[in-house]
Amino acid sequence: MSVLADLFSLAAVGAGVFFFIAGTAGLLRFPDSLTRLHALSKADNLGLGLVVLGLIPRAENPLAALKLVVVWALVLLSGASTAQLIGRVLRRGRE
Amino acid sequence: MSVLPLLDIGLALLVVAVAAWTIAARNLFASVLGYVAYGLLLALVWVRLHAPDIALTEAAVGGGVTGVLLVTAGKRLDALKATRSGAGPGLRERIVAGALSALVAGALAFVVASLPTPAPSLAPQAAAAAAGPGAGLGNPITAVLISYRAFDTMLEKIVLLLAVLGIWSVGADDAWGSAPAPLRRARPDGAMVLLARILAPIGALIGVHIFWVGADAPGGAFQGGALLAAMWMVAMMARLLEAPRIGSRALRLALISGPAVFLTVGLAGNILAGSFFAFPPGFAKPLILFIEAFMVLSVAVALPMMVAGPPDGESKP
Amino acid sequence: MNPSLLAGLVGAALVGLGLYGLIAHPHPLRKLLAFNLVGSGVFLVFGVVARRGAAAGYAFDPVPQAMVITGIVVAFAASALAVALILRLAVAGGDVSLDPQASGRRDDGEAE
Amino acid sequence: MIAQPATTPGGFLLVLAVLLPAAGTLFSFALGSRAAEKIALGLTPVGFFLACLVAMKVAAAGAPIAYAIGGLPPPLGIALRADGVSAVMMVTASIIVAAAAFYARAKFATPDGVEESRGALTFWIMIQAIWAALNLIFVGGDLFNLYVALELLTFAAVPLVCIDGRPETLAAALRYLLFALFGSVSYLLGVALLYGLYGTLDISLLAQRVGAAPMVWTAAALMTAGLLAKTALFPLHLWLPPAHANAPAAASAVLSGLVVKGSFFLALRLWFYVLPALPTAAPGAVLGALGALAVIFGSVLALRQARLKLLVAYSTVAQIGYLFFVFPLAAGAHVWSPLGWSGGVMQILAHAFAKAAMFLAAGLVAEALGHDRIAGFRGAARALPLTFLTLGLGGLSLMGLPPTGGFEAKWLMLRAAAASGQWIWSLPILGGGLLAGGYVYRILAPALADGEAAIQARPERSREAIALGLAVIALALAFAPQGFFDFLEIGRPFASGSAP
Amino acid sequence: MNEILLAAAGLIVVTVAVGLARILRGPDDADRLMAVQLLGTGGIAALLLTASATRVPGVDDVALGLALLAAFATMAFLNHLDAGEGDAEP
Repeated sequence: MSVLADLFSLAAVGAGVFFFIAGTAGLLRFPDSLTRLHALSKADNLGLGLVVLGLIPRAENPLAALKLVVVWALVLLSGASTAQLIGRVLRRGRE
Repeated sequence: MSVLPLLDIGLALLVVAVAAWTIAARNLFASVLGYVAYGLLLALVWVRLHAPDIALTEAAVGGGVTGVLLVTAGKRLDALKATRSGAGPGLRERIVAGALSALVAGALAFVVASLPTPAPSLAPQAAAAAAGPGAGLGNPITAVLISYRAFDTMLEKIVLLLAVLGIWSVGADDAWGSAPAPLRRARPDGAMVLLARILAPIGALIGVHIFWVGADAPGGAFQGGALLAAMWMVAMMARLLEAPRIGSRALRLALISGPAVFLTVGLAGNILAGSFFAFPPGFAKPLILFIEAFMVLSVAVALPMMVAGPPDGESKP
Repeated sequence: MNPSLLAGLVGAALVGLGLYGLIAHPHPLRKLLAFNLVGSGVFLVFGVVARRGAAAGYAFDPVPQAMVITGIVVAFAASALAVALILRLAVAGGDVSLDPQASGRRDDGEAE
Repeated sequence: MIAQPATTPGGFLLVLAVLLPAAGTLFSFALGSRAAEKIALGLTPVGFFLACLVAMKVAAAGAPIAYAIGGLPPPLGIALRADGVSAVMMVTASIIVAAAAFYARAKFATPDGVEESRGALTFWIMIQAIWAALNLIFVGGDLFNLYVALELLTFAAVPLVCIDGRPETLAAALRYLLFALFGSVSYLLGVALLYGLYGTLDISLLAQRVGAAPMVWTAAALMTAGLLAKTALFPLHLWLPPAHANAPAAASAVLSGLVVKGSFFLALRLWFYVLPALPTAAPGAVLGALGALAVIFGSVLALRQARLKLLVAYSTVAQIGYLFFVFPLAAGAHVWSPLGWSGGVMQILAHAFAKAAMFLAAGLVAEALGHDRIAGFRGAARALPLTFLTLGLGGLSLMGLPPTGGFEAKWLMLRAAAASGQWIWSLPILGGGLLAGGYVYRILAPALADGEAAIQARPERSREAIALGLAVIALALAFAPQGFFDFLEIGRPFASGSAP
Repeated sequence: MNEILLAAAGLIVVTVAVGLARILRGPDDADRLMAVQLLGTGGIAALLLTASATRVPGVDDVALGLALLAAFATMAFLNHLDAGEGDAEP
């Protein structure tokens, strides 16, 4: 059981790291701000989400697991709204 | 353990690089952005130093609220179109300044590296005393702040109060009593209002949680209060709430409640437990939570008022 | 290299960087930022002292850690008071320079 | 200091001396400026009484009195201790704060029909906070607790400088704040190193543990540099003249008479109480030399000022310089150390009273004439005899002419310099007196000349009397009996019980 | 297992550090803001991984606070950018 859990953690965390790397690459390589924004918002939300998912089996108690989820939800929330706001700022700047 | 030292070194380099960026950046906005990033990274360093309480404080105050203070100030300076300032020092002065700073940093690094081993510590005394005046507190830092060094903490809350009054006192005479200028003049759009509507209540809940667990786990009055303060500012930025008038009696009472209750309980200790700031045996933990509740209130009110600035005659509440 | 020594070196570097910014930047808000860097460097030195004092089942000496929390609060209050003075000075005089000789010169693009 | 019980009889008085004005601050903030004025004025006699009680307790015990807060003795808890010099400073602070408060009623009363006024609330709260901070500085026994006290002092003093809101006062306040912040950070870094070395910040425990290690020197240098910036010792004096000259007169009296003495007092505590184990010849010489430069530069600049308040402020820069001769003249366990110590403390007191009197008088002159340009003083002494008498008496003390406290201070220092063979310090002591004579003459000569001064508003007699009263105290210090100097020796490290 | 989690944390720190180059390059303030947001998220991920590997108590609350404050700071900067557009030009 614990081996299975460990494997799950490894897979999820590994995938999370991959998304972080992908997001950063996008931030650096994409040609303009709007596409960079797209890369960022997909990547860091998924990256952190997968890391959290991987760490949940290792949480000491249900409350700690809940906190992990809340952390992710907060980042997701602020990421979603800020992406929209940054998008608007960028669009206005372009007009 | 072979990866951990590498992680530490990477983190250390990153912190120093971001700090250098805040000094080197061309514009103020970029510099302040760098400072917020720096605050986040520093919080990680504090965790690595086994200081989660400080990590929370640093992230909340050092990074978050100070960053907002500076960016708000920059915006207001822009609005005044008054960002004149002297040209920077010439190259020669810069070189001298750099050499001096490098010398100071080098000397300090040498001194820190030669701190004595074994290091002296009050941890044993704090552990021994944990059965006494700080009884029932699982978080030794809360015990130090509210019991052993309560005098410092109480006075520091008065410092906060004086800073609030000092900030108000630079306002115009005819504005006295009115509310500070809003954190945002223009009406915000839907996305920001929505974010604030969701973030503020959840954040407030987390702030209360951090205060509540502070007796036994990392957290406490200051950290909880600072998070609540941040959430109040979120609501103010979205114009969901307006800053109160500085003449308001309720505001004044909220601001003094922390130090006043602290002082009163301290004096009561003189009667009940034989010494100023002594807690009667068995009542230490409830009394400490009682004091902390009012300190949370004071901090949560004081920080946003300090960011909001002096009263502003133009903004009618 | 142990983590607390590393943090101490970071603290020393931060004090140096902040000191440089304090001297080299004419803009008072930038000076304030630099002052905050110096402050956090000093706090890190406290943190190193606290970490080294781990004993009696604690991973740290709680006394210097508590002092840092007090210090961070005071440093923030100082920044806020300075910001209020700078803004008011800009309203009243239109010149936020601290250098008596510099008044009247245009800014070099440092300010946003 | 010798080991002593954590709490002695009467120790709670020390807590009260700090808490009373601190509580006054809180109540004033809640109740508004009209009540704040009543609270501040009402507290002054109580605070004076408390300070006298502390002095009596110390005198009766013949040893410092102490209090361990929370019943927890150091190192974990914080101790308060009052020795002879603390008690004398507390009494001095209470007198000057009271004088400034009663003097300031005319300016900072809350006008009728207004709920609260900005200047009044700020002044009455900040003056109480300054008082609380000073009392804590005088009795604090823990270096971090003293850091908090220093910050309390700074946050209370800076807003007083810019209370009238003119751009130049705001610039002065901002510069003062930046110097003060630099001072705090430097002091704090030194505190961190001392804790890292010895695991305590209690002054008497540190005194037992400190040895002459390189790190101790670093910590001492950092803390001293920070305190010097706050005390405005040359060359860190740039902030002082604009700040002290631009504040309202009552605030200037407190800032110049007391606030800079707060950080100086900590420098005394540091070198004489925390670090008596360090050899003091070299640092003493450096501090004394900076003091000598301050005496000369401050006096010369004072001679060149066109405005009375700026002149008086530059005179503070010079008089601060004298204080630092105490480091070469009172260090160690020599026969002449008590002479230097008494001289240094006497200089603190004489300057505090004389300078507070002069700032209050300068405020009256400015109100009466509508300006404070010295060139326009012709005939003013005849129109305002009491006020110019105050300026003259204060000036006598600054010059060090007998019979004044200033004379007593300089005489004691000269005797210490002679007894210790450090003749070099007598040059700035005497030369500074001559220069002070020059700038006092510059004030009085035009005022005593014939002419018709245009008086716009005649100052109240009571306010003139307050300023004169302080000047008289500065004079009366010359007649301090032997018992007074014995009292100053109580609690001083190396004190042998015999005073000059 | 712990070593691997720490390595993951290290990789994320390195990644976001590279991403920080975007702060330096800009060109817009919005780009800089994105980079700081990525740093915040990456920092939180690294914090959670390190905490899970080294078992320092109380770190979950620190992560909660960091997430909250990152959102707060981003909002403040957007407040500035958003309101600054249009009326900043003379």
